[in-house]
Amino acid sequence: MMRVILEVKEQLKPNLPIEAECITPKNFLDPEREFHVWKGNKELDLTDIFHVRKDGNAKSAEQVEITIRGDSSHIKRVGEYMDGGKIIIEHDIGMHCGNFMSGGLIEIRGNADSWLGREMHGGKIICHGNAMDYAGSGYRGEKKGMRGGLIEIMGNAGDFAGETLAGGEIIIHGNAGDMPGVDIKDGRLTIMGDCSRPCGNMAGGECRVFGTAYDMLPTFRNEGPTTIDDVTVTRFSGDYTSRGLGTIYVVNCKYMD
Amino acid sequence: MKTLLIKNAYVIDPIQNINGETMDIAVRDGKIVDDVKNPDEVIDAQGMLTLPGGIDSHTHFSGTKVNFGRYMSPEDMRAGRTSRKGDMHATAGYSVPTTYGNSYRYAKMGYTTLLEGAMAPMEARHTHEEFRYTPLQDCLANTLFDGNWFALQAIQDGDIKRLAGVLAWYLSASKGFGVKLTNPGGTEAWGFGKDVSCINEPIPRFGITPREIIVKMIEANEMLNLPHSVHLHCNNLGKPGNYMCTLDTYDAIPDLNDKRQSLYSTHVQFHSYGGSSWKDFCSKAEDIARSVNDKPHIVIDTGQVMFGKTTTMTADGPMEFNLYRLYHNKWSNHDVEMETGSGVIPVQYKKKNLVNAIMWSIGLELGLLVDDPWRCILATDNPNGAPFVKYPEVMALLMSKEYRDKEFATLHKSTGKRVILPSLERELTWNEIAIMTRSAQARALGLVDYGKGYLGEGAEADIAIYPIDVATTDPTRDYERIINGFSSTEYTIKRGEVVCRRGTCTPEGNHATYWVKPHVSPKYDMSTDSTFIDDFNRYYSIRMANYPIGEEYIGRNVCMETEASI
Amino acid sequence: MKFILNSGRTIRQGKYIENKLSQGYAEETSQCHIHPLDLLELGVEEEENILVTNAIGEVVLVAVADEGLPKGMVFVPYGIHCNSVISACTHGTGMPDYKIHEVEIVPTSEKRKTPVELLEQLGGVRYAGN
Amino acid sequence: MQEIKDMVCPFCGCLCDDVTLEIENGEIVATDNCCAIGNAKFLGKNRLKNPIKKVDGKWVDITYDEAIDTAVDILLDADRPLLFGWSGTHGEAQCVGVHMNEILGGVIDSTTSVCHGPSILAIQEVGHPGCTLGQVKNRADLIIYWGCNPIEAHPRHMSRYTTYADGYFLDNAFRNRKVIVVDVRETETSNVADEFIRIKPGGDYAVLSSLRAILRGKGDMIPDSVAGVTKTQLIQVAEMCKTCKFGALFFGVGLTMAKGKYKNVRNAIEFVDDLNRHTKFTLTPMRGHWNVYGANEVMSWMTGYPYAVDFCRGVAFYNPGETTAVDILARKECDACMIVGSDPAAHFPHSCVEQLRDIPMIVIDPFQTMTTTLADLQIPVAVTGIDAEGTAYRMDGVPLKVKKAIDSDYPSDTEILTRIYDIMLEVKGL
Repeated sequence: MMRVILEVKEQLKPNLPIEAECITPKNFLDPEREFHVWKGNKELDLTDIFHVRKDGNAKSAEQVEITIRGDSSHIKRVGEYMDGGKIIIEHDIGMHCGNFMSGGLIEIRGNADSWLGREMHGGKIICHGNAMDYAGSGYRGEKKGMRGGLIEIMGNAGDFAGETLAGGEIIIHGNAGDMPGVDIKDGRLTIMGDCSRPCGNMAGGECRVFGTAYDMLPTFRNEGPTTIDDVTVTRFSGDYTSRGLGTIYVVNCKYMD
Repeated sequence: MKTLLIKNAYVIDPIQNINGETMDIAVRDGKIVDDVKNPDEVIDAQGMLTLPGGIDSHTHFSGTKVNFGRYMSPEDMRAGRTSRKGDMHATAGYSVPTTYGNSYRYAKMGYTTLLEGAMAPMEARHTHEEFRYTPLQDCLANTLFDGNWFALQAIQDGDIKRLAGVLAWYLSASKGFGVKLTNPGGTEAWGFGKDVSCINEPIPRFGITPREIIVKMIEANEMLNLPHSVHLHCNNLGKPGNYMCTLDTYDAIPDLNDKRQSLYSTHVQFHSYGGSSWKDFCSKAEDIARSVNDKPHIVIDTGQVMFGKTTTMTADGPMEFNLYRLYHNKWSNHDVEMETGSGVIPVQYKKKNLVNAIMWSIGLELGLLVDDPWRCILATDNPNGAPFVKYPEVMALLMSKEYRDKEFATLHKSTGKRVILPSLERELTWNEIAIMTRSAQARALGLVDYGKGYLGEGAEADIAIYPIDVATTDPTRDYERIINGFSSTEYTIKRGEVVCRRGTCTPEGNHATYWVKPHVSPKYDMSTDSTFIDDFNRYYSIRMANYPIGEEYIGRNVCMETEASI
Repeated sequence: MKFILNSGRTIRQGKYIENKLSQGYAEETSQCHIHPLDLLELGVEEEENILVTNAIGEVVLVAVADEGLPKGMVFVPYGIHCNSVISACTHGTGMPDYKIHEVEIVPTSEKRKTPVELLEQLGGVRYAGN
Repeated sequence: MQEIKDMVCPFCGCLCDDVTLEIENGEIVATDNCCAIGNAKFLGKNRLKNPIKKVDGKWVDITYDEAIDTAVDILLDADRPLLFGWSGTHGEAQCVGVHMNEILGGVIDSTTSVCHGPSILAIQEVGHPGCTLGQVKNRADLIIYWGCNPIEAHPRHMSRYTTYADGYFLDNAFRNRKVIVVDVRETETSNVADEFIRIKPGGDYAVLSSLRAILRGKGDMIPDSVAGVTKTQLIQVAEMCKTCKFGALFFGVGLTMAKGKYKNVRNAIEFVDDLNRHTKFTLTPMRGHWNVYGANEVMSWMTGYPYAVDFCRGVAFYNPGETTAVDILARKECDACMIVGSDPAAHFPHSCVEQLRDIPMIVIDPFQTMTTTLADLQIPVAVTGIDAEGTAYRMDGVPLKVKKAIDSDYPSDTEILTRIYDIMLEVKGL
């Protein structure tokens, strides 16, 4: 087992974003590897940004656990393309955490900035705080977003959560913002709290809203009541802007009439 | 007065009938000369295949619709990004790269001259702006006339001389090179969401048929004595059964020029389809090739499809709408008032898709079934059939039956029932590949007189030196070496300067824009024709005074002046 | 009273766009269009000043009656005045909510500031030369 | 007195090219064919006379040479410079800006991000069924203005291309054309419409979805009222759209700035796509600045992306919402800024303006603007269309050469930027 502790150093120009996609468990398997990060247009060594402590040995990514300490709220792309092992982030994390991730676990004890788990293929992300916009979404111009894996957000999510979702599962324990699951194609999006305008232009997949869906879109057809885990919900099919092959379950909904 | 000597080059230069001779090439001041004393630079090309610079006679690399392809495709952009390196600017994109991306990648493959296949004259300024940032190739642009109101009006009125006058004005005003027709009549019908079925159906408003448009345009084109013939994208592109329309079109083409073809028929693969629907879709390459073989006044390019992601883009607006209905992918359309249309759609050609597999086969069948390589040009209609970076693979497929069979085995199982490709034994020679990638283009475009496409004295020193030793390479077996060798030159030389060395490019290549300026008599000079001027200012949304492209947009350029017979 | 604030281009604001130090620009961009019935309810006459506030900030504007607006919506021409109450949140799209912001409006006797005064308040320095 | 015809107006995305200018003693004294806004621009007088620099909180006049050196120093010192604006200058200058950004490793963004950036995001998802404006003038018998107010923002749009513009197939445009206006409030434009649809704020998406469902024959499921619009009116409008010969939907920032942003535009595009199965229909964003579309075109061919391009790591990265000016400023993610042909202090939320105040900022602009007050350096330049020339792209993508009317001693944007760029190349040894 290898434990890597990365403690963020105090920074000059602390608001400039740092891109650190080199931080994945697999990369620490190679003792010869140089770790470069970018702060603005300057390429720096990992040690310019972090105090690095490495203990133990590992043969596979699964045996590597990385802990990020300190203020990492401006550090982007941590865990990008991660395929195994574990990353624990003790406080907040910057944008694009877990992009393209295909395996392993990322645990965020604070909040996550936007594009958490963008285009994720597999693995698991748990965010104990809130996630900003576009959690589990896609990239500009691309038809499909997240395709597999699980994102679980214990707090609230911002707007466009699960945009173009095409597989996998997103669970939001708090509220979601506007337009969760917009252009969803497949996969499952669960919102334990409230949200507005879920699943516009839905082409497939499933969305469950256990609070109130505000400004519910009028192009979903009410298919009557049913139950999920003993909770009475209303099932909707839609979106009838296209073929109506998706399903939304909601406990309450309100329309903008 | 810079001089360069290329020693021991293994030269294939079909225009000069040189088929594999080891020789020296001397260059002075951008031109090939007999000899140079104490050259400033010497390149030893021992054991390297040396050809005239490649010419792409039908590619979409600059202008409104190409840039719309970029604008709408961030997902394509991220597929191919490089940072600034030395003198090379950053690039991005795979199927629609940035201008620098196009220029560097073409240069790497030894291409030194590019013809933009379709330029709406109203938006020509845009095309020329992009030419400026395509620094390593000479650039030319075909001007679109398929739905030009003044041209169609002249045809309706039966006044071919006036038609020629209209073509002359627009060509000069747009700084264009040749007359391009894309789905003639169809783009005008598309103005109200309609299309034409083939060449015999009258088009809305003007009541003339595509057949008349094509024939009269060819007549007018020849009246102007233009270097290039009419460049035609036939009606009915991409529809099952369209080969009949293509054959009808070919039968209607008059033979009016004894120096070159009277018609350049482009991306013929997309026009060689049998069947009555996608269900019984099949190849009719044999019928098309037979017709072409019988008609020495027609030159084609193949419009090869290769597998993978790409972006389709054409002035053929209605065709792109059909494609959108088929694929449900994002669809852009851009009608250009009084002139033409255009559309852009991303596609992915898949080996396991029967239709795609048949399309791939048809392109190769055409390359193998047209007897005369001078009349069968290798192109993918970049990026419609595939991005141009796939050219080396197309060359290898044409040169090796073994490679074709290997690829064919990976296609949809039913492909063999719809095509004849596996039965074709022909394997193209080095000389034939050289013809199909530069010499035939130079001749078809009428550029030989301007020093393009050969390595003789007085020619432009556009030279591609490939790390391919012909003596030790058997193209029928060593197709990997063919692909690698044609993918990256040892040297690409533009006007006597090395512009690319093993993929590393220099910032400037002394490139030029070639455009035509036909001189017509005052009677047919539209710039002083009051009917033309009045209608122009009434129906266009910009003033005629603001339409022509000034010379400040074209920088270094070659004006090809012609004396028209009107 | 609570309102939805909407901002946008007006032809007068456009006219002064290259001359933002002018009185005309200051006048135009510090207007707040309100439905006459809302004005009545606010107890404000036309051309009287109002204070617009929300969590982002506050700004003094002058009330202008506009029957074209729905009740509950106010319209303010683009400019530095309305930006005082516009949030920089773009919802991950790059675009702030210029068309839809909840604000509270009350009558006020405070004076309107000019755009330059607002900028000076933010730390700007006017160039007085030329 | 001299009269020059067919001049191009450098104000809005209409790029009217039929303007007549009267010149007297090297100054423009009158215009003809111009709208009030264009007229004000041509006759404007408030030019900054020389470069100015803020020293210890006070402005001092400096020379162009000094100004250029200062600009180079500021930009080369930065770890993440933001080069913003660009819509108010010509394409040739934009090209220099892109090259500069490439060697600087900065972020380049245009005012697109606060006008039709969301439209581009939508187009990147579903494409754009469009056309040039003359196609609309000659053919369209149905015009929709959605979330825009051309009478105020594009004053000649209706007379040149739509409502009042006679075209080949419509010899009496005003009578033969129907105009639908969709907005949250009554405007000058809605007052001349044949049909006005008043939507509740934030209701555009639901209304567009409903129209699409009606087109698909699912009208039965639509409730009696959607975001303030009656079902009767929705059905009537869908029918008008379906049965016209050529429809043209123009939309403005009412759609891009409202809740849902680009997803509203996407829905509008897909509505138009659906209509093309019934008739001919096109869609055009009402671009604001005269050359904002040009900035998108230039950046697309040079970087691959139309706006908001981050070159910090050498390769281009594009992600509006992250690489856009408002987000970068609000998050304080840049440490220097250059503004060309734009006035963000007048148009950005105050938290962004505060960041502009806190970092070194260069302004390249002919006029004293709101942004001037917060800048550290301003370099005055000639105005394209008056004393400088260059290329601009109209809202429909048609490129025009914006000509100059008079000579002046002011350098153009291209000249200034090229001088800055050349010194940077020298310093960097490139």
